[in-house]
Amino acid sequence: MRPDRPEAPFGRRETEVTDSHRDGGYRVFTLRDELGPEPIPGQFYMLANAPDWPATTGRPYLPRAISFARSDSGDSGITLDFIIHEVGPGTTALAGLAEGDRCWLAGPFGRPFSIPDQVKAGSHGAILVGGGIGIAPIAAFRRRLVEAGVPSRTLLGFRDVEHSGGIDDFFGCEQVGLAFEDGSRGHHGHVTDLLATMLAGDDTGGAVVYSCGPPGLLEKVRQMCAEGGVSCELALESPMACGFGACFGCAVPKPDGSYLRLCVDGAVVRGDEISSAAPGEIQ
Amino acid sequence: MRPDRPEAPFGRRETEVTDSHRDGGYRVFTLRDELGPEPIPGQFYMLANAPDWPATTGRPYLPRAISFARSDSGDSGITLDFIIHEVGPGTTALAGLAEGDRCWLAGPFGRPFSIPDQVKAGSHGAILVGGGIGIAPIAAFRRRLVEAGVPSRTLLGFRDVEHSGGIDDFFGCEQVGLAFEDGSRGHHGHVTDLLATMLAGDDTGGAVVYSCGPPGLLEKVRQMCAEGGVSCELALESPMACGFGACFGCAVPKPDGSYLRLCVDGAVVRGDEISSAAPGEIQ
Amino acid sequence: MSRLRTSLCGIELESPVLNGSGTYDALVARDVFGDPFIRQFPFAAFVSKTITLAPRVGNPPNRLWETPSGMINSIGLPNPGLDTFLERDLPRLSELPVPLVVSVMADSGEDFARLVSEVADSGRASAIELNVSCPNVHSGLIVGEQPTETEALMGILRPLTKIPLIVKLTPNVAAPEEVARAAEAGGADGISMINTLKAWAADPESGRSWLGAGTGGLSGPAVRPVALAQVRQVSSAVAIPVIGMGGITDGESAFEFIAAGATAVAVGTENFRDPAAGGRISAELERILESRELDSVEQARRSTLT
Amino acid sequence: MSRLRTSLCGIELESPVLNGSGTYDALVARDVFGDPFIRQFPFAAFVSKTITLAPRVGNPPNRLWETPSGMINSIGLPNPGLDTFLERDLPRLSELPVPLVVSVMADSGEDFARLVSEVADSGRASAIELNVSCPNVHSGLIVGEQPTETEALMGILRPLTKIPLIVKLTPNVAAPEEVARAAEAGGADGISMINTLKAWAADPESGRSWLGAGTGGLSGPAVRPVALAQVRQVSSAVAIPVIGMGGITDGESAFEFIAAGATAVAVGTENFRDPAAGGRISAELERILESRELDSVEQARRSTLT
Ligand SMILES: Cc1cc2nc3c(=O)[nH]c(=O)nc-3n(C[C@H](O)[C@H](O)[C@H](O)COP(=O)(O)OP(=O)(O)OC[C@H]3O[C@@H](n4cnc5c(N)ncnc54)[C@H](O)[C@@H]3O)c2cc1C
Ligand SMILES: Cc1cc2nc3c(=O)[nH]c(=O)nc-3n(C[C@H](O)[C@H](O)[C@H](O)COP(=O)(O)OP(=O)(O)OC[C@H]3O[C@@H](n4cnc5c(N)ncnc54)[C@H](O)[C@@H]3O)c2cc1C
Ligand SMILES: Cc1cc2nc3c(=O)[nH]c(=O)nc-3n(C[C@H](O)[C@H](O)[C@H](O)COP(=O)(O)O)c2cc1C
Ligand SMILES: Cc1cc2nc3c(=O)[nH]c(=O)nc-3n(C[C@H](O)[C@H](O)[C@H](O)COP(=O)(O)O)c2cc1C
Ligand code: FES
Ligand code: FES
Repeated sequence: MRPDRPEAPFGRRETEVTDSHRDGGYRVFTLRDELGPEPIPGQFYMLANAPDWPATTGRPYLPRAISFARSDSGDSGITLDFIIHEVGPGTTALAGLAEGDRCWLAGPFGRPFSIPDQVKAGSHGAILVGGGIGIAPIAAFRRRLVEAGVPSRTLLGFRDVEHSGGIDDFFGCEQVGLAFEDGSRGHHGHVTDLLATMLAGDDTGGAVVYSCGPPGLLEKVRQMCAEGGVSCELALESPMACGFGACFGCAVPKPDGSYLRLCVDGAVVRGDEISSAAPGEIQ
Repeated sequence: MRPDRPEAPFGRRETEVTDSHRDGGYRVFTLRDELGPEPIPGQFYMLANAPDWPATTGRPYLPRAISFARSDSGDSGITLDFIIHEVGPGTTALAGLAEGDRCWLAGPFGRPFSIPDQVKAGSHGAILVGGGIGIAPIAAFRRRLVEAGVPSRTLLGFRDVEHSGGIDDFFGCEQVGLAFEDGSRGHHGHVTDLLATMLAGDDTGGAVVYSCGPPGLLEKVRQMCAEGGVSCELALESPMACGFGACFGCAVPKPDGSYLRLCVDGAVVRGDEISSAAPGEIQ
Repeated sequence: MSRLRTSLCGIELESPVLNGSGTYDALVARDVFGDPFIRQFPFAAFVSKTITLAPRVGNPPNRLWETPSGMINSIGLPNPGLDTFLERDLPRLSELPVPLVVSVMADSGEDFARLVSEVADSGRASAIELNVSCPNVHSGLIVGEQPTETEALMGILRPLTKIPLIVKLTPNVAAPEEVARAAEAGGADGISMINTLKAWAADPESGRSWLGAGTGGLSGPAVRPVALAQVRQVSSAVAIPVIGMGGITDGESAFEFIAAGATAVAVGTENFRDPAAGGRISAELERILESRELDSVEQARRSTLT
Repeated sequence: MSRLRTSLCGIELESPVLNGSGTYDALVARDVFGDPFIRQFPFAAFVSKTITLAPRVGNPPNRLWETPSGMINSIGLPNPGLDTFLERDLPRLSELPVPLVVSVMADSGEDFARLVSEVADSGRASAIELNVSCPNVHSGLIVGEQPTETEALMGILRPLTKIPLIVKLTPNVAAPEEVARAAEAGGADGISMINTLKAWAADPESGRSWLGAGTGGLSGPAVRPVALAQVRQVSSAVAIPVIGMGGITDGESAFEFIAAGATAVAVGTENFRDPAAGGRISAELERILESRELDSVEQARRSTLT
């Protein structure tokens, strides 16, 4: 069963950046969206600094897909927080936005996370697994579960301190399990180690696993869940040109050899809807 | 006889913007060039905000040719003033530079103005005619003539106040003849009216006319000088991709039907070296 | 918007702005954006993605690569195949508030014939666009690269229907005007151009092909100067109308295509950056016509022809 | 710079980075920049602008138009003609610190033959580049668009000299690999590609042609994806080396051409933005080879071929 999703305002719109600050290795910035509906965790927006970007050598040219990490609706519209990991020209330009700047956005787009009961009738809890910049939709979803009174436990993994951020700001008020691959904080190793321990425990029966992070992590989670008979939802990434089903560029292989369009059939998918969460790595 | 020109440092280089302010309808900004030689009035630079510009839709892509309006050499290099008229994406980007920003530059390029004696042996004075943004090289040349002890008189013309600037800053200390097409200041009409009056006077024998401005103005000046038997040098414009003779894009028709390369054979040319200063307008 | 009214192959349009085939999924957009999408429908006619006889899943990822002022795609024409299209999609597409153009492609004259006659017989398409950028399974030649193949194909298809047949040209040829002339000689009602330019990108890590299909097609503002040259060349070679596209992003670039001789224009890649680009471009174009005191697109087109 | 050492058609080069013909005037640059230009000479070999038998003044302005991530030129091959070139320019060009490639063009086999033999006989050129993007005055066909014309031309020129003959391909064809194969069959020692893509721009005021010559050629980063596709196609079709160009701006984009199969690369439009681009790109390319632990350009090229 798919959760309802709000209709996105038709077209793109200009918004104001109301805050931007560094958080660990990431940049967190906030927009005020006066026109949009409240998005549902797992959804994303297509963002650009300007209708044509302030581009270097003609790139960035297309808008970039970014998940929201927090939304609040108030008198002057929806306030949206994004967490950015700078990996190329698009994310670098977005990270350069400062208070008072404008940002162009379309969305919210995509299929959001389902609450546990929608994934598996009668399920009584959620295990959230975020890796790296994948913590963004996990943060939004965790908050939603709290509001809905659904018990959840959160596990977050990072490569090292330079590749981490947002923990205190977005998860600080709650106990989270942390794993750092370089051992600088929390468990010394992978976040999937923590998940394995948790799944091996006897109090997880019926819990649904939700994950977002790098392809390797998602595929590991997918396989662990499949083996353990645990339902899971994964928020995937893929290159996206449009975000609203127009370009067919965001293909992700399905078990039957065909492809789903991640921007409309995802970005959140059930583990059994795809043939792999890391297809590039097994090519 | 062509004046010597300094060699330009090979390649392009990064400079610092040390000031930028609005002046009437124009923007004036200052760079500190630590590597370059002192340029000669009439020369120009190729400028870009960054190696790849901060471009919108892939334009500006090429650097833009801009004359310097003032140069001062000091301990920390050459200080260069530019006056910008915003007419498109390149000039708008340059006008957006603020103190502390970086600007990339190559040059100085091109053939500069000659002093009157070089144009016509024994000539005893100069009449400077600037129109619109064409006042930039005129300002630099006027200063040089003062230093060289060559008497000069200056005539400046503008369409209206919105299309004017730099008068007080670059010419304030000296008497200049002003013409505004809308009559808002000085003579109500064209700067060539002032030139006609001056050439009709009996004290201009042997003076050389120097002009920079829109094609129509330059062609008018060229014809007036040809008719009056007065020597003139004109600083022309044309689209330029490189500024150093590499692209052959800056062709200006010569009387013999061939073309000169404006960036190396100009941008300052003698009136009789070209077939028209406004070829587009008679095509 | 009366200044924008355009007659294209006998179809009356509110504006000359269409979409490029394969660059908009109107049915999904209806779900994503809701009623405002229908009320502010961005195009004056809707061109479907290219339909083939059998269903296609499309190419393996990666399918996208961003380039300076453009992008490469190797989507591979995923589509449900003719039967499902006719049953499931066509009825819904014909409910859109604008005329429908159905794009079809096949690798033989016989398959093309089935596509054209079944789409025409449905009575729901105002025109059919023939995507000829594909090899003919018999000759091995890409139909749209060969005037003779194009004319032969038109010889098969023209007798099948009276509704307008528009031939979509590939730009990867030395002389597009020869293919256009052949299409016209074979009875085509219009030419649509340009499709994407053959392009390649290296995987930044391995140096091998980034795209799953090896090569792909370049689109966006980067190709606009090439598209304009071809539209100009073709529109002066044939009497049938040309739908110009390739890197249109705004009214100004749409106007450039009209100046080059196009009767109508189509928006492709810009839709990805701005889902409402079609309507914006129509409005911008209207303001340009107004400021130039041109009463119609047709007048604009004629005013620049020498 | 030993990692960058490249052997091209038997010529030993310090690096694989050349200039594109017509995008650098080394004699003027020597005056403008003085000795540092010679000491830091930006290219491993210098390719002259294209020389014709008779002098040419070039096309009327406008000759330039900036496009998204690129530019259109309609320069029209201004050059002093063979005689003045041999007498006045060639001696000075041969004093440059790198091997010289002379680019020539003609509209008949006879004129091409005179150009090739006189340049070869001068003893000052390490190689000759044949610019075949021009119509043959006898057949009316553009030589470089026709495999047969190209092979026939090589049949005339090949016997005239032993120095390497490099054929510069036009990209405005459906199958550049067929022209390349014909050049190879006719005895060419190398292929150089791509020349510019046919392009047009409207005068923003009148809507008519902006360029004095009507149409022009597109270059710069906008064309890079097209150039890469063609270089890849050609280099897998012929055994002779390919000099790849089209939108190279940095070491990374130069590396992409090598990944696509090029033995050497050439920098064109980027020279206009950065007069020292050639040297910068060589240095950047060396760092890329280093970080990938590749000992040579040749090894890089082979490592990405599947
Ligand atoms: C649904 C969704 C949600 C996302 N949420 C977030 C988020 O909350 N925060 C966040 O920081 N990121 C998020 N991302 C990822 C983000 O969209 C990408 O990191 C971004 O698009 C990269 O753009 P760039 O210009 O910075 O980097 P690019 O230069 O585009 O490089 C990123 C990667 O793309 C590939 N690449 C390189 N060059 C090109 C090219 N020319 N064309 C195409 N691909 C290229 C390479 O594999 C490279 O590693 C999300 C992605 C999706 C699909
Ligand atoms: C030697 C020299 C010295 C100069 N000195 C100065 C100076 O001191 N101050 C100053 O403000 N300016 C100066 N200029 C003019 C300045 O270089 C141009 O105004 C600038 O290049 C315009 O760039 P743009 O991007 O702002 O405008 P563009 O968009 O490039 O438009 C400017 C004009 O160029 C044409 N044009 C429009 N689009 C294009 C396109 N895509 N490609 C090519 N042409 C196009 C049109 O005719 C338009 O009116 C000088 C020019 C030269 C040659
Ligand atoms: C993602 C994508 C998918 C496309 N699919 C099709 C298609 O199915 N059929 C077709 O005829 N053209 C297709 N095209 C080509 C476009 O219709 C158009 O001809 C081309 O992109 C140039 O226009 P643009 O630069 O505005 O995008 C596609 C283009 C893109 C970018
Ligand atoms: C201004 C200009 C002039 C050119 N002149 C010539 C020429 O004379 N002969 C030639 O073979 N190619 C000529 N070319 C093509 C270039 O050598 C090169 O093939 C093309 O520009 C693609 O490379 P780029 O994108 O790096 O510029 C010229 C290109 C430009 C931009
Ligand atoms: S991103 Fe365009 S269809 Fe999914
Ligand atoms: S601007 Fe390039 S030669 Fe003059």
